Amino acid sequence: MSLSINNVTKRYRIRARKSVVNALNGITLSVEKGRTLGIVGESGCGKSTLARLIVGLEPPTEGSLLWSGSPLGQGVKNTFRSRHSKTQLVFQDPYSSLNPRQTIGACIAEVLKTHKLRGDAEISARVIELLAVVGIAADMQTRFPHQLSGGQRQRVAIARALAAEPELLVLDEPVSALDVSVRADVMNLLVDLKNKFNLTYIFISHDLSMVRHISDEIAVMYLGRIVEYGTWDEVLNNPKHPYTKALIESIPEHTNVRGIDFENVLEGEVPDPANLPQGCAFHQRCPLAVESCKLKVPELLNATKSHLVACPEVLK
Amino acid sequence: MGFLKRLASVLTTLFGISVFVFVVLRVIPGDTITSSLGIETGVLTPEQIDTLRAYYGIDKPLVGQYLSWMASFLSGDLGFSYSTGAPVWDLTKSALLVTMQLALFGTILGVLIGISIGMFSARKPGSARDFLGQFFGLLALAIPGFVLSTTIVTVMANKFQYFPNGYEYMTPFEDLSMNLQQMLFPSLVLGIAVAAPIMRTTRSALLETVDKDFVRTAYGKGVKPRIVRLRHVLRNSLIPIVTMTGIQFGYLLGGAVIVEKIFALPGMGRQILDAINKREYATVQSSIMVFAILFVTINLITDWVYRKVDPRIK
Amino acid sequence: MKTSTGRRDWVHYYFKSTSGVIGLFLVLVMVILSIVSALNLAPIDPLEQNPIDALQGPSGTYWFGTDQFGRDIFSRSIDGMSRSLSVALLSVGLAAVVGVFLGVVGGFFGGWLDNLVVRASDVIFAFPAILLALAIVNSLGNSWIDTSIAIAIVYTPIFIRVARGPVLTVKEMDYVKSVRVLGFSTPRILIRHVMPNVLAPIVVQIALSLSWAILTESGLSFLGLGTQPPDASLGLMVSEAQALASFAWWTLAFPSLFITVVVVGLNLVGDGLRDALDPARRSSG
Amino acid sequence: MTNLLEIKNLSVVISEDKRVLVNDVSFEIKPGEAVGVVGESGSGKTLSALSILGLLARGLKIESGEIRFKGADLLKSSAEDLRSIRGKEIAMIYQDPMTALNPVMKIGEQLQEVLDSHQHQITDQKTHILNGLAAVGIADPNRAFDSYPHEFSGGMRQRVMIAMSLLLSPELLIADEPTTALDVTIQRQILALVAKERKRRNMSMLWITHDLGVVANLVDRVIVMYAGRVVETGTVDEIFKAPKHPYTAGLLASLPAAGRDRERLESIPGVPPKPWQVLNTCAFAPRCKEARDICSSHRPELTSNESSSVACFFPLGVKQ
Repeated sequence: MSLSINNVTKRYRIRARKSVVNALNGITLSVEKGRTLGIVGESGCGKSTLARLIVGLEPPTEGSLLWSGSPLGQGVKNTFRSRHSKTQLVFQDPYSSLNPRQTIGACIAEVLKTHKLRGDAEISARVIELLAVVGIAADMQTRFPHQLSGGQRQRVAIARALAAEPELLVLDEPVSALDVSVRADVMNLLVDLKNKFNLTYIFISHDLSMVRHISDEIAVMYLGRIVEYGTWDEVLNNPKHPYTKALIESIPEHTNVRGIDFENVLEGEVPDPANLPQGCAFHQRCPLAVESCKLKVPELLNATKSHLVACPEVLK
Repeated sequence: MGFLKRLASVLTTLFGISVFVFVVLRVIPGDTITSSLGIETGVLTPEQIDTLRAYYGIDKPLVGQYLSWMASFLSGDLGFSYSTGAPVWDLTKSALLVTMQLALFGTILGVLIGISIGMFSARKPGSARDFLGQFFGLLALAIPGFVLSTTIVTVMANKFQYFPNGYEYMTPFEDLSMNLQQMLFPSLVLGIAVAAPIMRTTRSALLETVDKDFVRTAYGKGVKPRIVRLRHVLRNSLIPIVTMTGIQFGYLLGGAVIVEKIFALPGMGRQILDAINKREYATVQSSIMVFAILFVTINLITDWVYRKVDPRIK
Repeated sequence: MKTSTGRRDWVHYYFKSTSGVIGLFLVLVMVILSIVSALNLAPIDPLEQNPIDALQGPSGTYWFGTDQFGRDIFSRSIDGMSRSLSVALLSVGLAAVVGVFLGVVGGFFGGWLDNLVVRASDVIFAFPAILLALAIVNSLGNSWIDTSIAIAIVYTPIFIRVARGPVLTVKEMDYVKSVRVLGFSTPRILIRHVMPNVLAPIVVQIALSLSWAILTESGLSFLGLGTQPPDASLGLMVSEAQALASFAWWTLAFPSLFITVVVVGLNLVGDGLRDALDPARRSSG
Repeated sequence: MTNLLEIKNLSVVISEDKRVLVNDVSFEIKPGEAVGVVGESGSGKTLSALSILGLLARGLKIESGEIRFKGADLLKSSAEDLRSIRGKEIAMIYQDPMTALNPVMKIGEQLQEVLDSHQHQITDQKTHILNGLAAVGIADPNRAFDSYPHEFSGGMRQRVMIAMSLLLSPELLIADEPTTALDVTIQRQILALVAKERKRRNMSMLWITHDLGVVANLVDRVIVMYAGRVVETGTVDEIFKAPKHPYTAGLLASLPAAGRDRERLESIPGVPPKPWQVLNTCAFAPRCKEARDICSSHRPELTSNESSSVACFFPLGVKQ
């Protein structure tokens, strides 16, 4: 069992500007069952679009997404239910991901009832069990979301996703909106749940330190394309692509006082996704750029067997 | 949105309006001849009825009727008044002037009163002055125009023996002083009605803008409080105020129907009302269409002002 | 952190506002008077003429005085109020049901359907309300149901807008996306997750629209459309008072007061509800 | 050396019900020094900073305390005196560059406003503004001058804000999480820009953030806040290499970092309390591994020791 994303492209037509945005461009990825794929990139790189495609909120423009061989992304009506229950999504902002007018118990029970995952008699016991799994006491189930802290709400959102008994969990910036001192707790919970339920994770974040912590493999995205892919060790300890390197160098580490290099800063802004430059989208900011970078979009090529890089210059 | 696109959307709306007017005024009431001539139909010979039917175009199928109405409307032929025999367009021209003058004065008064009281209220939310301002807003909203007009007429005419609207209506070109006196009370009634929602919008827009980050930035860089209020707070609050003014203009045109009747002004509203009472459908239909075009034009102007006030809209 | 259940919070909050309570009181008084009239419990028959008592000032017998036919103005006022309220309730009820349905469906599904709904409401918006009502009443007839239908048509687009805007916002909220990912059916999502969160502005709009409907109804009857003599209607009474007010002030004052009081009351209720139902306005906790 | 800014026993409350949000906060900034204030949401770090310039939102007020700038208490000075300090001697940049600029005014006008509001010796004002824009890395200052804020990206707007704050060479720059809303590569550009300008002008700086990584790389001295109080202060090396308060230590240990165990993070149980709930006890006691009885019955005061201070009955690394 595995997730395979084959040559997926997503285009949006922006009517007001009469332009087309390529949010995703020929993404090919696969995740083995039980692994965690980290996806890292800055705003506009397409990581959240990819998340929506994987859980079926939107269909891809081209390409296919398969979970153990059967289509995920395309809206096949008769498999609607099974498709949705196998992949679930946890959103970034726990303040907006729960219906404000539903108690947290009702919100989890609704999933069980709608999909008939438990008989009527067992529902309340199951709700309590799911809340316990994420560390929420049973007497909290009559509370409304606004009566909980951010960390508690995120736990409820995770419990609700688990209620659907998913095999693949897409985590879109699950701790970024939380207070620093409660992030570690939620991260530990995610690791525990993965082991306990044998889940597969796709962990999406702009925060490289969190991605580094939890991922087995890492894909680095820039403007709708994967620029580097490999095991976490390869990508973070031996980065090849100049963008990956800049990203790693840009993280201010608290373990390295005054360690950040303010002299060699990656200059320039991320180009407008609706108006991408010819060739490699990174060439205008790249210290290694040569003439050929302006002409042709670089392909992902093997640096080692498991390590792929979309930059011919560093592979020379 | 480009200008062409905007224009296309306006034309679609106007098309919809014309269909709507046609349906409401011609299809729903049924046979125009019988309803407009009422019991007199019986005295007409079949030939006369056919001639009239052909004249009104109602011997054709509905689509044909619509098309012939539109064709003559667009060529400036708004039909003839049954009672006077005068072309509707000739009546409309002078009536339109009256209504537009009334609407313009009413809007100006309404905006001035509304913004001033709104600013007066918002200076100190929750205070006595705020209460006073809001109380005025509520009363202005709740007292119907016809009550206010009737009261003014009664008090002015009987207690002060002053009632310029009792004399024959004067256009501004004939007798400007008389015209302005005749416009004073009707404009004031409309202005007060329009002022209420503008006051409320102004107050809430000001209160919302005061808490915006950029206002804090302005104070933080040492700009004088008076300048912050005018240049940052008021200027940003203008956006919803402009929108509300545009919306109110429509209300004002409606209010004109009642005010023109009470103050005996020969405007569009009274023309439509008279036509309804005399069952002159051609006049009603064409006048309402003219009204709608006027309204859509005002919306276009509002839109243009809106773009001037807010550079973010392209 | 509060431990109350949140659901009834807004009732509590509403009654904390003085103006909201005053508004509710004014509306309730008018509603009770209307019911009294509708049940024929008025002290004097509103249609009964007593020429001997014509144009009497307010007194113990005739609380609000009498008109030129000697009819009791108090009884006629509450009769008119009950007629106004009936028209307002029916018209706003119709407008709210149709408008909210079209707005929610259009906003949620988008596409050509939404386009059509928005275009159609633009068309109706392009008319001044009273003028449109005038034209429709003129076509339909003068009964109170005809008047209600006319006013309903005028106010339907407002409900379309009020419902559609929040639906567009709520549709993009993460909690609606997450129930889509959970595979819930579209009717369930609409009824259980979208509707409860767009209800607040609709409820407020109902209160405000009732007040506008009363103003429109009385405006129409003032112009001679809608309720016909000898039946009582507040607008008609003001219209008749035009000729009488200079020597019989009560003929103008009391019907006018009734309209103003009920409109003020409904507006205060609307504002109170707006504050009570908007969590952002009471988020000091 | 005399202090440029001295905050003494500052308390901020909600006017309506007097709930305390900032509780008895004191710290100081020396001339030329860069101080970082670290804390989570609700710790009172931003409110403390806004109090300095009297920019607290409606509904909040300063209950007690002193804010001395070059010796004079800003809380006692007249509105006009405070205004003449804002933007000239103390400037501020804010968290969200998308909303901090007036959307209906051109960028040039908004910079010009700073010069118009204060007395200064600058003669060629337009050139001064254009130079200021160029100095923060805006490629075409002439075009930027006539543009509206919405025509710029978040990073560029933050550069404009920085140019605006530096126009009159203030002695103190207060920065309220100015890079939180930005992407990491853009954050690094802004941090580098601020570090460079600060050095060049020998300007003091107060940098508010929840990001310990930013603080470790940018400032000289750190103030750690928790639930409305200062719990620890020290030089950047002291705080990051030998934290004394269990909260600081716990926070540092909970963050994933290069070379750390990837399986488990050291987590702090529970959630931060509201400041008004913990006025007379140690706010961190319910979540603290070291807590004893006294911690939940008495309030530990901030006690100084040379360059550092800590508000804890049982500070780490100190023999009891």
